[in-house]
Amino acid sequence: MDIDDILREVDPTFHAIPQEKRDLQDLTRAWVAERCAPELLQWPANDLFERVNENIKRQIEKVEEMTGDMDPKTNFVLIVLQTELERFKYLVRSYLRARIAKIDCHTLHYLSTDDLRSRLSEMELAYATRHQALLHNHYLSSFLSSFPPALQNLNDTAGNVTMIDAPDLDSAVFVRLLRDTAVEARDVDVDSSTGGQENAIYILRWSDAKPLVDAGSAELV
Amino acid sequence: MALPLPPGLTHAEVAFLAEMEMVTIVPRQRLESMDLLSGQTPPLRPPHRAQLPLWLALLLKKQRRANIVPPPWLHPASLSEIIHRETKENPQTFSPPPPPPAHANPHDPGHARRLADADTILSPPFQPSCTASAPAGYLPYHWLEVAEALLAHAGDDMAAPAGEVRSLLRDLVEVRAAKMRSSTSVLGGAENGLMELTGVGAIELAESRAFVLGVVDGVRKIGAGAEAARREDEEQGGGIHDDDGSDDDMGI
Amino acid sequence: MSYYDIDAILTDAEKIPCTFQLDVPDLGYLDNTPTQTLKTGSRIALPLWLAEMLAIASSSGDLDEQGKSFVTFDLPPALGNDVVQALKADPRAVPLRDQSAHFYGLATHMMDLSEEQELATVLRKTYVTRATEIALHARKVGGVGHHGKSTADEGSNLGVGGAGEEFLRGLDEWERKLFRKAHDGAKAGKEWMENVKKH
Amino acid sequence: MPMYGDLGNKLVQHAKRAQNLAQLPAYQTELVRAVTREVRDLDRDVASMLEPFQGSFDPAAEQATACTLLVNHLSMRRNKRCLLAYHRTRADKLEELVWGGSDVVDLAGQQQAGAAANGVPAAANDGQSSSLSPQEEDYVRQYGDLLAAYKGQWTDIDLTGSLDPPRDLFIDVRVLKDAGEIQTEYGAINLTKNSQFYVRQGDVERLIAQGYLQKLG
Repeated sequence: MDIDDILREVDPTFHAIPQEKRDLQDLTRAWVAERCAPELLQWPANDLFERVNENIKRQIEKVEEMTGDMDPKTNFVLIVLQTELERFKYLVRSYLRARIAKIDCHTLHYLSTDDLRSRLSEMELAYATRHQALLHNHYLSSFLSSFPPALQNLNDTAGNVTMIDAPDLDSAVFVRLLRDTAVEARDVDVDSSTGGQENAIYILRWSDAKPLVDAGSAELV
Repeated sequence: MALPLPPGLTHAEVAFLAEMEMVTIVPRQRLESMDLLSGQTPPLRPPHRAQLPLWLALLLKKQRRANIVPPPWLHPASLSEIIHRETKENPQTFSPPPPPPAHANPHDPGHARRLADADTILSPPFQPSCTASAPAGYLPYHWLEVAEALLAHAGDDMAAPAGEVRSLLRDLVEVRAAKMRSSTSVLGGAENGLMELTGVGAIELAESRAFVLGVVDGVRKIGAGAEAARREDEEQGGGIHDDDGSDDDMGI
Repeated sequence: MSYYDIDAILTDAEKIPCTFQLDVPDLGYLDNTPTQTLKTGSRIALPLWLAEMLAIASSSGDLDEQGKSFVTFDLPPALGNDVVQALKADPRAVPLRDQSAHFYGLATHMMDLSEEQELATVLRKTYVTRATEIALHARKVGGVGHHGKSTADEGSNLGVGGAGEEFLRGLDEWERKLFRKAHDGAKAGKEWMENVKKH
Repeated sequence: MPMYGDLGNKLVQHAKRAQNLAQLPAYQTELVRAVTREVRDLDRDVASMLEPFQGSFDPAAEQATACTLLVNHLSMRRNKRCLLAYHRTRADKLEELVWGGSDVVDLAGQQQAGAAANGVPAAANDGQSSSLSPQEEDYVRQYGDLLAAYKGQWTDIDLTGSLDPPRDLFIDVRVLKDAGEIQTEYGAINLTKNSQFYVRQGDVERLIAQGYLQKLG
C-alpha cells in the first residue's frame, strides 16, 4: 500500500491528482470524445465546464490587471498566462462547436425523448428548440404551407424512411482501454469477447464501445 | 455547420494535444512559480531540472531561458532497438506502448494513477511518458509530434546529431505506415472479428482514421443482411454463441 | 438510411426492373402509354422509392396482411450475373461507376429487400480489395507536386496517368468518399510535417 | 416520358452540386414552385379518385385504384423529401456562412457580385438580385440572432473564433522601417529600425504585411 492509499483511507476527499490537473484531463478527454463519437455525448454533470469557464474569466481579469507592467520579468509571465489562456479558450470553443454541429445535424432526434434531451446543457436545449422552430418556419414559408395539411409534418416516422434522422450508432470508432476489461465486439461474421489489457487500442462499433466509455474503462482516441 | 471538420482529430489538433505532454527542462534562469489554469508551475532554479508541459518548455527554449532534456526513447540507440522490434520481432504489429507507470511515487506527487473510482485515470498526454525518466525502448502515443517539435526547436539539445535522429524517425514512420496500410486488407475474408491497433500513434491515427473507419463501416453495411440472418439463426439455435470460448481474463 | 441525406435520396432514384401483378387503368403513363391500361405482367424499371413500397404493400390494402404484391422485382442489371462474375475474376478491373454511380448503395438496398448471400460475399471482397487500391492511388495523388489542388470530383482531374486514372474514373460514390478520405489524410500529414519545420 | 418525382430529383441534384461549392448557387425558384405544384396536383387527383367512394373505400375490392393511390401518395412523399433536403442543404450552407461571420447584407451582396463577375445578368436568376430566396434572407437574419444569443452566453470563449489550435501567439520580430509607436495589449512599443521585439502576433500582423516588421525564426 502506498502513501496515497493511506491518505485516502484517513481522508476520503483526498485526491492524489490535483483538481486543476484532473479538470484539464477531463476537459481534454471530453473534447476528444465529442470530436470522435458519432453521437452527442452527455454534458458533463460535475459542473466541469462551468468551473473551467469561471477560471478562464478570472485568469482574463488577472491578465488585464498585470497588463501595462513593462517589467520584462512579469512580461514573460504575462506571455505564458496568455498563451495558456488561448489554449483553454480553444478547447472549450472547439468542444462547444462540435456539440452544436451534432445537435444541428439531428435536432429532432435529440429533442425527441427526455433521455436524449438530458444530454444537452440548458443553453443547448434552448438553442436547439429555437433552431428547429426557425427551420420549420423556413420550410413553411418556402413551400410547406401550401402542402396538404396531412403532409406538413416534419416528424413523420411512418413509411420506409423516418423523418427523424438519427446518428448511426454502429459507426466504427477507435478506443483505448484505461484499465484491463472485457471487450464485447459484434462483427459481421462473428461476435467476440476478449480480455482487453490496459492501453490496448481497438476498433469497435460505437454501440459496443459506449458502455466501456460510460463506465470509465475506455476512452475514445 | 458550426464545425466544418470531419469526425476525429485533425493533425493540428493532435499536435495541440501533444504539446500538453510533460517534458524535462534544465532552466538557465530563475523563474518564480506561476499560477496557471492547469495548476502551479514549479519554481525554476538553475541547474535543477523541472517538468513542464511541452508548450511551455518550447516557450522557454525559444527565449533561451531553458534547455530541454530529450526523452530516453528518442535516443538513437532506443530508436534503433524499436526499429529492430518493429521489423524483425513483430513485423505485423506496432511495438507496444510504454508500460503504465507504477503506483504513486511519494517523491513524484501528481503522477499517481488510478487509486479509486473517484479519481480520474490519467492517459496520454497526461502520463509522464516524454520526461527524462520515461523508459527507453517504447514509443509513447504522441511520439512523432513530440519528436518533431523537439527536433525543430531544440535540435541542439538532442543527445545525438539531429540528422541521425531524424533519419531513424523516417525509417520508423515508413515501417509503421506499411502496417497501418495492411490493417484493412484483412476485412475482405470471413472471420475477422476484433481489430486491434495497440501501440499506434496519434498522428498515425489522424492520417488513416477516416479511411480505415470508412472501410470498416462499408464492410458492415454490405454485410448487414448476412449479420442479421446469422443473429437470427443463433437466437433460434438456443444461444450456442453464449461465450466465444475466449478467456475473460479480467485481471482486476 | 437518412431522410435528408442527398446521396441516400439520389440512391433511391436508381431504377430496378419490376413486373406488375395486376391491371391498373390509370398508370399507363409509367409505361409510356398514358391513355392505356397498364397490363398485368408489364415489365417497367421503377425507381427504388416507388418499387420498394409497391413490392411490400399487398393488394389487400393492409400492410400487415399477407396478400399479393402490386409488383415483383428483379435485381437490376448493375448487380446482374455477368457483373458479379467479372468482379469475382478481378474486382479492380470493373468500372463500377458505369454500372451505377451509387453501386454499393443500390446493392445494400437490394440486399435489404431480399437475401442475396453470394452477392454480399462478392461485394465485400470487391469493396475491400478496391479500397486497398484506392488508398494506393490516394497516396500517389497526395504526393509531391499537388499542393493546393482540391480533391477533384472527376477522375480525369486527379493527375494520375494511365491505368490509375481509368480505375479512379470507375469509382462509385462510396468509393469516391473513401478516396477523398485517404487523400485528405495523406495531404494533411504532409502539410503538418512541413508546418512543424516552419514554426 | 416524365414521371412524378423527376423534378424533385433535379432539385436534389442541384443540392448535391451546392454541397461542393464555396458560394451558394442561385435559388431554384421555378423548380421549387413546380415541385410544390406537383404535390398539390397529386393531392387533388387523390381527392377526386376517392370522392365516388364517399369515405368507404375498400382497397381489397378496388385493387387498381388502391395501387394508383399508393403511387400518388409515394410521389407526394418523394417530392416532400426532395424539397426538404434541398432547403436543408442550403440552410446548412447559410448557417456555416453565418458562423464564419457573414450577415445577410454580405451574403446577398457577395452573391450579386459573383453573378455579375461571371457575366450572368441578374435576370437569369428569375429576376432576383440575390442567390438567396427572400425566405432564406429572413432565415439568415433569424439564425444570426439565435447564434448571437447563444454566443453571448460564452463571451470569454469567443465562440466564433478560430477552430485552428492556437500556436505562436507571440513571435519575435525585427523592425525593418521606423514605424513609430504602437499600442499592444501590454503597453506601447516604440518601433525603431533594427530593434527586436517579442510581441503578440495579432498585434503586428498588419505591420508585417506592410513590410515594417519581419517575423523571425
